[in-house]
Amino acid sequence: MSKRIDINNLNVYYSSFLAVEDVSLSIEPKSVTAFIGPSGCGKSTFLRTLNRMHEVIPGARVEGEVLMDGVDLYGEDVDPVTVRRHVGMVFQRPNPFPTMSIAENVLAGMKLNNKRLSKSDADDIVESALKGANLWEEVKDRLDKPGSSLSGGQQQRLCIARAIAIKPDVMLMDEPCSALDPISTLAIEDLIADLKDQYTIVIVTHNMQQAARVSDKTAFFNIAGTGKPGKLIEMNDTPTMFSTPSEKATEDYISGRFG
Amino acid sequence: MSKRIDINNLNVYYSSFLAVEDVSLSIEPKSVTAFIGPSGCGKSTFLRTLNRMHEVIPGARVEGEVLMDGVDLYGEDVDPVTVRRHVGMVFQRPNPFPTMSIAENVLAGMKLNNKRLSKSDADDIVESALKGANLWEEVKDRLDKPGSSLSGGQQQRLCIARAIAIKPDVMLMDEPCSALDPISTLAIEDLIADLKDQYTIVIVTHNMQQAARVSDKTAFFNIAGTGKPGKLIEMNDTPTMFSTPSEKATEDYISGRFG
Amino acid sequence: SPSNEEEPTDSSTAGGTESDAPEAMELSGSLVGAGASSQESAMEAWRAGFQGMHPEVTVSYDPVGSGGGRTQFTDGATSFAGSDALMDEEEYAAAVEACDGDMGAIHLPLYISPVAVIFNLEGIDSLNMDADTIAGIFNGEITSWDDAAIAEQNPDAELPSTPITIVHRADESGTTENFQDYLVKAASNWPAEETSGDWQGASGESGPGTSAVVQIVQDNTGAIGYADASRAGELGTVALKVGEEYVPFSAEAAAAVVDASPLSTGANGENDLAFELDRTTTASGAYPLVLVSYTIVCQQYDDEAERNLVTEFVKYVASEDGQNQAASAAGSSPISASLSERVIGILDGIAAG
Amino acid sequence: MFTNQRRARVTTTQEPPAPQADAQEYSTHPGAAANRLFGGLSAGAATLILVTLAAVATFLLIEAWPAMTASSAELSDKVHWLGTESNETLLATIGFLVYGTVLISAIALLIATPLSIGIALFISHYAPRRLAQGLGYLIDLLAAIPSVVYGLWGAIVVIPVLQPFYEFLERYLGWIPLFAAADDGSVSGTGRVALSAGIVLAIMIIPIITAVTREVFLQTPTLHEEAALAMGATRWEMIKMAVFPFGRSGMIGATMLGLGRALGETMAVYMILSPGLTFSPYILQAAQHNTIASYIALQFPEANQDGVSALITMGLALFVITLLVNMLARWIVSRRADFDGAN
Amino acid sequence: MTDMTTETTSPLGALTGRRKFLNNWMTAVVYGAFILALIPLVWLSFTVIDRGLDRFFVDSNGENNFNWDFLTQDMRNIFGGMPEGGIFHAIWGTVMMTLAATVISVPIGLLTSIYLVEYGRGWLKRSVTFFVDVMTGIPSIVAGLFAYAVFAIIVGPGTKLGIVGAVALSVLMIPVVVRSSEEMLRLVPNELREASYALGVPKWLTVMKVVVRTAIAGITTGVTLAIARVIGETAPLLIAVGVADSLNYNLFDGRMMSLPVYIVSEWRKGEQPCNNPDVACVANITEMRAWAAALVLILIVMSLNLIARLIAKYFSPKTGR
Ligand SMILES: Nc1ncnc2c1ncn2[C@@H]1O[C@H](COP(=O)(O)OP(=O)(O)OP(=O)(O)O)[C@@H](O)[C@H]1O
Ligand SMILES: Nc1ncnc2c1ncn2[C@@H]1O[C@H](COP(=O)(O)OP(=O)(O)OP(=O)(O)O)[C@@H](O)[C@H]1O
Ligand SMILES: [Mg+2]
Ligand SMILES: [Mg+2]
Repeated sequence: MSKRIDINNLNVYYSSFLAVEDVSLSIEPKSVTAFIGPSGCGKSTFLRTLNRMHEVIPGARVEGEVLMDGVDLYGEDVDPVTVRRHVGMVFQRPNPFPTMSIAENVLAGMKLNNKRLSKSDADDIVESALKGANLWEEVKDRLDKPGSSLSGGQQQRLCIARAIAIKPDVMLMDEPCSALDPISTLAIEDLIADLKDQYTIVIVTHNMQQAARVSDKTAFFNIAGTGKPGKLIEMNDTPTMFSTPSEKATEDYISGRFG
Repeated sequence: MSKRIDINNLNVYYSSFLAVEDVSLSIEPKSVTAFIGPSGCGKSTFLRTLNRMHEVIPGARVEGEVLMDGVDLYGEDVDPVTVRRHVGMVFQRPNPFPTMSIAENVLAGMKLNNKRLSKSDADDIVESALKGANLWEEVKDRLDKPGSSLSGGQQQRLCIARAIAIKPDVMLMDEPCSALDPISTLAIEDLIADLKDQYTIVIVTHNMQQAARVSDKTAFFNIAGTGKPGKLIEMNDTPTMFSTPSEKATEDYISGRFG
Repeated sequence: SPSNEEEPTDSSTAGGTESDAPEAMELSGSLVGAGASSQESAMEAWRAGFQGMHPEVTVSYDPVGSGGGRTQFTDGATSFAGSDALMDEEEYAAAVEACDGDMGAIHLPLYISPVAVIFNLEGIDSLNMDADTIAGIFNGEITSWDDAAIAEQNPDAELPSTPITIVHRADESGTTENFQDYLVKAASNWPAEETSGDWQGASGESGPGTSAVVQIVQDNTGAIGYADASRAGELGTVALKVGEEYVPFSAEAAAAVVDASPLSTGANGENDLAFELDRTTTASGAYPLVLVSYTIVCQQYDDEAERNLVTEFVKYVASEDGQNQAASAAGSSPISASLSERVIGILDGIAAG
Repeated sequence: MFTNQRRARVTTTQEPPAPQADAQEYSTHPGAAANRLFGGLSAGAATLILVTLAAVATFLLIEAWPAMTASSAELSDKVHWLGTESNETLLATIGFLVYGTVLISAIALLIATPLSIGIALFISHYAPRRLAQGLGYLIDLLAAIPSVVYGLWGAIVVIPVLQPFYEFLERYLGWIPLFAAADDGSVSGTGRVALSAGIVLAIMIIPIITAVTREVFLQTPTLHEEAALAMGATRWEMIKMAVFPFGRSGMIGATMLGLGRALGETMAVYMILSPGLTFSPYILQAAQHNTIASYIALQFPEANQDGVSALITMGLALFVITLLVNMLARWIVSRRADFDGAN
Repeated sequence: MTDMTTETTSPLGALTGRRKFLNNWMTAVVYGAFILALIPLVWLSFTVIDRGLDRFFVDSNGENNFNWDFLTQDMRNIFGGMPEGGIFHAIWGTVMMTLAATVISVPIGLLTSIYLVEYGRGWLKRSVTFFVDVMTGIPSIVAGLFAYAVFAIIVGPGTKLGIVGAVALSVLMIPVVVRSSEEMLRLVPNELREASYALGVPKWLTVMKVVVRTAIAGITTGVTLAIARVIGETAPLLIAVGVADSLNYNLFDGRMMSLPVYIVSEWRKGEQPCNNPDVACVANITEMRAWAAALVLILIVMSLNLIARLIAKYFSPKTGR
């Protein structure tokens, strides 16, 4: 599990619009990396290039390299479908499949590769994934209820369980807590702290306190104005970023001067 | 213009769900009052009771008193339509009418009510409202362009212009900057500072820095957990709230311990 | 004719006034009729011809069907009706009510059309058959073209072993009614005892309207059906056994059977030319498989203008000119000269007032 | 919200107490009556729909009543296409027709549904965006082609082309009763059979079903599609996971819309089918089936008053069938509402 | 299943053959379905254009010359295989009856959808929603029977007028208008309603001037499509209006012709006997007329669709970017 990612000179486009310009950075295995920055600066866009979800949008394309343990994810022989098996993703709004039960949601990814899953194997996977997502205790008595019957925070943890059930190497999270209440937020943050023992985690957040609490490294993106591309301003260890940022823009942003 | 509001023991319901419990507070005229608190604690819900927008939602209702200069807005003889002419509102996402030009948007309060305006009166109103909203310079050459052709921040100021064009006594703002970029945010904050000379302003914000910057008084709402009602924890002068809050919860929230 | 000397009157039913230049027979107004769809094509020709002579006149004819036509006529909604079948007693009585005065209504046989039994066999234009053979085919007993019953009567024809496909009308129609009436009366082996406008034989292919039937026969080798003779086109047709000879359909042969037939026993006086068609006639040169569609008119019209419109129009229909027009447009058989004269005489006697 | 009464009280109060005077500032706005009137008007229009529907049912019942209540002997006396024998009575005729209607519509639906879903998927998830827009427009246009044109085309152009294919079907699949030949060993030589009617109806309803399903597929939340893709699903797996479950009720609705069209279609069947009245399963033989609508169109022109009454009874039966189909669809959709993707 | 595809040696591991195969196979099936369905539709369009043009190449002498007579003539005094005869009266009949149906349906339909979206509550809303669905399913011939029965009872048996047809068509049209307008009204974001309420605008003005105004593009499109839906109806008109051969502008007096009914009645006439060599006669003129009328009908429907799109474009809220 858990791999390192090196991004070299990545430009990300929506058709002809350059949304993110010339980003190079490295993400360490078994660590939490946080992306912060004002709205529209391209955090989500950049994050989605890491598991090739970006190209799902018509007209969207990428220039540059994304190396995962040295393999270029955008290489010729690489099938995006396999990339996404290795790099899981959790979205801003929890999105369990509404037609599936809780257990089916967890198994959704598994079932793709392994049609004939024995009942006991399936049960094991459900249990371990839900335990990994800190959700087991709350739902173990109603695994056959629809996933949409859970609260927002529970749904988000269900999505995390669904993502870890396929045992990815990297986990991307795009503002996983922004639709949640404070209590659920705490639960997810605790979970992230647990998960980093096994996974490489990249998290986008709007909440500086959250970034400070959960991440080992922080990358700050900014944008010069609408229509301009987003850029990586600086990346550093989180404590350093929040105490002594090297850029003025970072300091302004972190101190709440704008945003 | 500009009136004081006293709220006594207000309970706010969605059908049978008690969303906000037993709030009593007073809002001073010609001041900015900020409501802060974690997501879902009922800030928006409470704000909307102040101009009877709450009851637009089917099944929604209110118990208690909202006195505006002594008149109960929920009194028997009071027509919500008239209340809303006295208490203007600006929403989280800018929502100019897409079928109207910039000028028509400003005049919407009159036009939609079938008021007949002479051309010169109309022009005067448009100009003064747009000036009041700090937007005149930017749009005076394209008043007949659709309102939706403006940038997000301009649209939000257009909505403010639309609200002040009907000369309300009180102005409610529900997270007016949360959909805006940093530059637009600054413009709106400056505008609020200007407006408080004439209006009683109530603003909901997620951004503590913003509350600190623009408000005279701050009220902190909190919620014990999902399904529980939101409550007013404490209200005080803004500097006092941010330096020496009297409640532990307030301190936790402000210091970023959660949210 | 006296009708043209009348003063113009305002009429509600005929909806028009007559000009006061009698000699030129200038008519105006609108004349409304409804009834059998079999007459539709002929009626189009007649209306066109008549309207050409009298530009101020509009004749309309609604092909609602014989039953509907009679009903509308006896309800007083129309001035004349077209019908493939005779009125029954009730309708005669209702007609007395509807026609002003107590002379009631009469039938005039103005559209005579032979019905051809058409078939599609390569290289064969005509076949001889007696009524029993036709009934045998259409009730499903004879299923192959080389059946002995057919072969016996057609020693010269090279009959293939193709199976027979029966084609009939899917909707209720006068053509079907007359075809089946022929089989009921002339054949010994037709299952039904009463004539009906609905198909009673073996089920086969069917389509709505004559053209659909012709189309189906045209498209299918081995198919046999019945249709207005005018629509037979290139298809093979059957010569019927009448007496000892085989008579192919022709205009004259069709008209002949009408002349040879007695009047119905229920007829309303001598002016009512309601024929009881003699399907079993042995008269030489008669073709008994005909469809006679009547024009039903009142013996008396209250309204002068209406009377004039009806009589002038129907006279035109009965005239040689009118009959030829229909023959060319719809392929009907012109009525004989004597019948034509008789009809015109009857029309001249229709009263007004 | 505010009655006239209240307004009257406020305006006639001579000396209101101090706070009351202020309250007047917030009292009824001008035009409150118009507000109420408008609300009433729209509720009235809605009620009118109920009234219309009740009227449809009532008028049909009134007109059908004579035929429904007459004894079969009495009725067959007046309406000669109805006989006295047990398989010729009005009820039996309706039975045959209901069977024929359902059979032909079922054929149409069986052919049209999978194809429509295929096209809809092609447009929503496979075709390049530019092309998809054009195709969407094309499908909308085809949905608007009048059914009489389909009938004309079916009767004159299509059937002759289909007939040889039927012989082929009979030769190789004739052991299935559905495709069995008549006693003389051949299928209809004209192709004017239930299968033809079914096929032409299918072609007719494909654009309708496609248009609706396409809209539904396009509305699948990106959230769910991306959830599936992010899990490493292929395109087809994503469709199975996210698109179909979400569009399930929409697809059922679209199918029912198509079925409704097929059930009620008159002219196409009228022009294409050699009708007959039996309960036979043979869809390659002529004179076996007919639909209610086509039967009405066939008999209406020459029908007398009692005949019309009998035909209206059949119309009522058709109305009831479509009502049942609608209710069934609703029931299917609501059955798993808990798990419904549209929630 | 075994591996069905040649696999590339992906550094991250490849898809199992079964999944890849299924994915490719389903792609093929979807493309196949699309092409299969396209065949009849293209075939139909081609046939109608090809055969529909024939009539325009027959002049009044039966010669092969292009002319527009078909659009300017009616069927008065046309019989047999006469090479003339057109659809002027049928176009007008179609236009008049469809227009009347629209005038009846749109106010009722629009108000009902407003009720459902803005006011509806409780059992009335539920039953209206349900019965609008039921009404969508009314077979067109039943609608014709209904209109016929209503006028038979009120005016007298056998009443066949343009307005009877219009009533039948509006029974078919109302539910379509309700459904599409309802959908469009629902698409109007709540925030616009709230913006209006917050300005002290009463509900009905909000509905009329904000909600309906914003949705007007969609509503007009819906109405136009509803018109397209009923303009091709045949069976109800056959029953409720009958046939006519010349122009009639009066919906309340006499029968009217319409294009779909014209098509059927010409088709029913079939091949005409041409046995008088002195008169110009075209045996299959009726079939030509039927196809030509079908072509014109389709063109009308298509231009309605086009107009709907243009209207939608014109009225739709300007985004300005
Ligand atoms: N599907 C798309 N097509 C075209 N442009 C897009 C698309 N999605 C995003 N963009 C543009 O790309 C830029 C970056 O957007 P992105 O969503 O990545 O920002 P973000 O930093 O995630 O913002 P937020 O904090 O609001 O989520 C923005 O200018 C945005 O308008
Ligand atoms: N229309 C509604 N119907 C029922 N419950 C609602 C509705 N809107 C909000 N609520 C509930 O009322 C509570 C308060 O919601 P409210 O939107 O007022 O919170 P808030 O403090 O404004 O949150 P945020 O910061 O996310 O805007 C929440 O529990 C919410 O789920
Ligand atoms: Mg984002
Ligand atoms: Mg809020």
